[in-house]
Amino acid sequence: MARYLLKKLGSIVVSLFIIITITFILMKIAPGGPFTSERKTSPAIEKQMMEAYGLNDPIHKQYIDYLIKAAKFDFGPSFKYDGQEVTDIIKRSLPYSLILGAEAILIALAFGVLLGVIAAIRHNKFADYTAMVIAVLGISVPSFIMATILQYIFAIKLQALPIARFESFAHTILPAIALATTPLAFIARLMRSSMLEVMSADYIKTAKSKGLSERVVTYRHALRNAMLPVVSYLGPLVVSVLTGSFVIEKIFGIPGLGNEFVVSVTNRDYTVIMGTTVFFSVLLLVSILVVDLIYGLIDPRIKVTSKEAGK
Amino acid sequence: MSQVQLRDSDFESIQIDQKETEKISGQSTSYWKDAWRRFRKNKLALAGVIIIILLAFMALFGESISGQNYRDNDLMNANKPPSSEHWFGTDNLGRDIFARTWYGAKISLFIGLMASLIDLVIGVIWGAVAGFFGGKIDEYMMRIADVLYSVPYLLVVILLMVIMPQGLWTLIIAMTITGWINMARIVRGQVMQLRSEEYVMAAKSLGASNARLLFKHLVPNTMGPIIVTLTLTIPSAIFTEAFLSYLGLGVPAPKASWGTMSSDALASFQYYPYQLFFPAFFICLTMLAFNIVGDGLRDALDPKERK
Amino acid sequence: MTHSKEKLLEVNNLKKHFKLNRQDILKAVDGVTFDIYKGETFGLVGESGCGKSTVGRTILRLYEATDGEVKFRGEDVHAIKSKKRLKKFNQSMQMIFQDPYASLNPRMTVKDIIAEGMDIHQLTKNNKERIKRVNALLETVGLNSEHGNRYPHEFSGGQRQRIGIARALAVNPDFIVADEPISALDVSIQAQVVNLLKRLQKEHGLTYLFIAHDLSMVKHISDRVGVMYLGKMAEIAPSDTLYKEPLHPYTKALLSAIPLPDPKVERTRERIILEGDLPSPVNPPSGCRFRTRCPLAMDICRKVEPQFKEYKKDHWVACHLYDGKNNKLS
Amino acid sequence: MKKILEVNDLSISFDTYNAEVKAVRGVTFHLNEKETLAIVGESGSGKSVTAQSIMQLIPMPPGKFVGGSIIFNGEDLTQKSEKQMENIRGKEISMIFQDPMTSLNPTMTIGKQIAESLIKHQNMSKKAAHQRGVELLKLVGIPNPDVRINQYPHQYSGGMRQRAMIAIALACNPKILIADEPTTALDVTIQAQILDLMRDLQQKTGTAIIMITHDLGVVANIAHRVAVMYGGKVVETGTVDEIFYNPRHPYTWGLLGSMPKLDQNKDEELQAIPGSPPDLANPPKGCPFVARCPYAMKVCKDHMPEYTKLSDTQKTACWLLDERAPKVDIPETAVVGGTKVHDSF
Repeated sequence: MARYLLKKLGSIVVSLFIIITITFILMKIAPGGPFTSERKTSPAIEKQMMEAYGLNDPIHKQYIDYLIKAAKFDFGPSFKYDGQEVTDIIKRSLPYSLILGAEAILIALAFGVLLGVIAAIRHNKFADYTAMVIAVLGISVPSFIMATILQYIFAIKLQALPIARFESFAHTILPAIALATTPLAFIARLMRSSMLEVMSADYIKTAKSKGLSERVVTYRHALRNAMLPVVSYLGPLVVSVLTGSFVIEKIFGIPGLGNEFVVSVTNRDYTVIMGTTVFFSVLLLVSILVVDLIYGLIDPRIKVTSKEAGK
Repeated sequence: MSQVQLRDSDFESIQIDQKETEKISGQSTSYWKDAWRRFRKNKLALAGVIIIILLAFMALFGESISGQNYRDNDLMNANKPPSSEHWFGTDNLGRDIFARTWYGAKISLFIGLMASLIDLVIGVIWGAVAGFFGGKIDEYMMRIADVLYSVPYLLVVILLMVIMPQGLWTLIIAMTITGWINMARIVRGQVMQLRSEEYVMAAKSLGASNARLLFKHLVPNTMGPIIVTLTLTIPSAIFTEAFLSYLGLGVPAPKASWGTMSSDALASFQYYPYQLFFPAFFICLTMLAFNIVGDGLRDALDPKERK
Repeated sequence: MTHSKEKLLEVNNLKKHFKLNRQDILKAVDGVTFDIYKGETFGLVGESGCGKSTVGRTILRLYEATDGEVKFRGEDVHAIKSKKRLKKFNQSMQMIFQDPYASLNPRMTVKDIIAEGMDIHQLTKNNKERIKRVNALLETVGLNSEHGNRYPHEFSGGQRQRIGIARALAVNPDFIVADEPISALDVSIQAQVVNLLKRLQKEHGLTYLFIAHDLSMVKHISDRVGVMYLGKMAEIAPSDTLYKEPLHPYTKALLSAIPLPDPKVERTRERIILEGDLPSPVNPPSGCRFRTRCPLAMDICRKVEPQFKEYKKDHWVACHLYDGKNNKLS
Repeated sequence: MKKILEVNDLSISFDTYNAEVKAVRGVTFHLNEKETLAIVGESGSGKSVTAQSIMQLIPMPPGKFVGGSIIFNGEDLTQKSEKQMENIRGKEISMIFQDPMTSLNPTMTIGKQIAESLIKHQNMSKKAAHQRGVELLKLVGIPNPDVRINQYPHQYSGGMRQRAMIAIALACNPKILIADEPTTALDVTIQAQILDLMRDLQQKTGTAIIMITHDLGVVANIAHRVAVMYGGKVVETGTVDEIFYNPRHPYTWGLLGSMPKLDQNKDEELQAIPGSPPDLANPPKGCPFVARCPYAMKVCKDHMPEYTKLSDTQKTACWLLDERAPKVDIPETAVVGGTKVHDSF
């Protein structure tokens, strides 16, 4: 297990290195310097600033500097906001995104699994069709449209929930639901097909032939095994919620990391763009690692599969 | 039991022609015929096909049906609700939303289709080569794909949109730069699995060349999953386009896509909800149609159901 | 025996190892030696995982050998480099597969499946001749021309297996590896296929390597039989001899394990029942590989690997019991 | 001998994509106490469906109960509710399946899988069930049972998994054990172990066994009585000696003839049954075997023969047994006996 972990960590480091390198190159070939924006700066000041940010150094030195700093999670100062470090921006905005993301993931998982299980148990019956209609609609309605619909119904028409900003738990409900819609629908479909497959497995027949009740067979034998594909979806789920947060935070006016990223993109604030990109990648890679670990815990076969693969 | 009167002659031996038992009744059905028959029974998926055809038709010819065009602005007539003159109403610059919707459809569908096709070509070649040759080649090719995959897709697209000049093709290229990986993975998995199937072994033992193995045996048998993946990539590309437009990274004005139209309408949707409704509705409808067609195809092409 | 003593195929110390990961190597075939004479059927039996299928596939170069050689008509098969020679070789050696459902391409018509070999080797001049030949082959295996335009999934298991045989015959091979061609079929269909294979052997002068785990069928079809255990050959003998006077304890146990369709015999039998399971071929036992399950294992079996030697004429065995000084049994 | 189970005129169909497949068409047989009944037939003959319908394990839909009864303990199992069946499954009647690889839950330890039925049917505590599980594993010949019980199925070999399956099935001392091709997926030497174990356990526990198989060798080895199925019907039934030494149905002859005898001359052809089994979506009106029967008569085509009682135990459904039919002797290829075996080192 320790070896496995080490190997995984190794590949994460390599991936990160490549990602940082690519973002660095992309930034360098991007049109326009960081200070050639609407704000008119005199050439002298610009030169001074280039000097201060180390932008006049030879390219390889800039690259190595950047690598070293990135390893220390130091992405330098924002080009657009004087005196703000990228790290500070991340620190400040991350909690909002974390709370929102965690809520969305919980909603997507809980309701997605529930919907999928109901659909599978009532296969080809009304509940199944209803669940799947909900799921297809969920996949077909983009999150930003969902967000607007939710705002319109619950905030404007019913006045039941706040329309924007992030001040209390009630504020988080609508954005979290909007963020959760697509992954929820996805999980529901995944869960349903996985559950159906498991329900037709031989060991379910064995369990039934022991005289176990339908309920015990479903929950003790089928559910756990059917969850495995959902667990492996956790990585993509994190991504989906992360990227979904770009628009959702914008629509709901939440000062989270996604919003910062979008703002930095519109401002062409390169250090912030790079910093958040690298940060998001770390988040993603770590969550994939965590998924691998969870998988190993619930599926006892996982340790031998590499050996049997040769057959 | 019914008591039948049997005569002695009933007990004469008969010669059964053994050829009879080898006979196969019914029409010979190829895989595609069979799949089509199954697909046809899926009413929902058929409805999806019809919707897609209608949408495509309107994208091609719909813009000028109402006698308006997408770019003329008429500030006197800004923000007018749907009427006999402006079927879907007008936007804040007084442009006809009906015409803009179908112009936007052209752009949105074009982007979706193009991006998916490019994904298809790169993905199939990459995946087939990696899966077919296996070993070191496969390892390196898939390592590259893995690294690209470990940056969230939308993030890559956004980054590229930032550094490249805005435009339709930029959008498409940005979307395909990591978009093909999914297709490549699916094709690789299929090819890997099929490569050890006995019928491929049989062709190999007959002395078939690699090209023959690939194009006569492996590729035709991966067509099913490829088509399904393709139909599900199109809605995700349309979604990505809308998403980017929403962030202000979409096609530049005066061009319009459903995404930019919804984005523009957002600011005032409390007052003019119809401006948001039409583009948003068609985004959802298109994605829905492609999704149910994709699902229908998956059911129809799934070899598991054929036994 | 009807066949001449001309060697068609010589397998010398053949090894095929699969690398599973950095540490583990699956020694599927680990030094196997045998000859097949022209016109005979050589049966190869053993339990799953003993490497018998790998032997068949390595002979045909579907796998590259790790070590050792396979000589076909005196020429080392694995040394063939030129594409043209290899193609020629592919034409003279063919294979029939185990799974009638997986061995036919579901997207091709039966006609195209059978004609594939002819197409690759350009054996027919025009389409008319191609069709004629396909129809003749269909007829040979008891099907008819109508079947040519259908797809594999429309056929039963037995019919599919016959299509597989027709495909192999299409290139006029001399030697056919039949890799468990009947294991997936029902008893009554097995007999059909076996009868067909025997008839074709007579008509076309074919030589077979018949791989199976069903010993009674192997005995029926084979002239000589080789018994494999964990990647090694345990015993080779003419099939009658093998059944009447098996030497290797494993062969004896294997024969004893087959239940016979004869209740009176079954009731009175004192069968030899082997303890335990097959060890892993990734990490086989030292010395003699069978020693962990052998009721007659001696000290030497753990230390020294027994040599594969000709104990009596045409009867080869790898067991320390027949080493001369240890020979307590005969 | 007391009858413990009676299946009367059972019919089961399946709705498939194209048609209704009549998998079981009026099957009648019984099982005596403490005996082993083999149901033999080729794939598609309906033997597995029959076995699973005794346990009421056929998923409906697509399965469809058409008619008949299954009498156990004087009660008709086909009329029982799901709840009532739960108290019979695993307690009164148990089942083991063909593929031990897929029949065990991969994410649950063997111990837990054994304990489940003990806890359910015998109200045992978890600890007691664990203890009993160790005993059961020992009983079925698994070495180091106290270690093995905490392992997962993938850590077992194929033969051991089937042993574990047997331990699960026998946990509550059922009256009937249904074994659906329990040795088909195993190697011969392992098959011999399992058959030996089953016979041994039957002597110890007195459980009656229904053995589903297509292998006549297995039948001869383990069965007391045999029912031969073809095309969804039982065509012949009798004691194992009657079926092997005095078979009267041409299909049974064909089955016996297609097995090579160990002392058979190599140049002799096997007596193969020509053709393929009937399509049960569209079954023949008369005898299901008519299309492949070398003795077929006009009457066979349209009329299903009734059973002719040949002895107290043997019944055969064939028109050849009608007095008006031509006399046919058992063909030589179907004569069994006198095989010499060498079962020593």
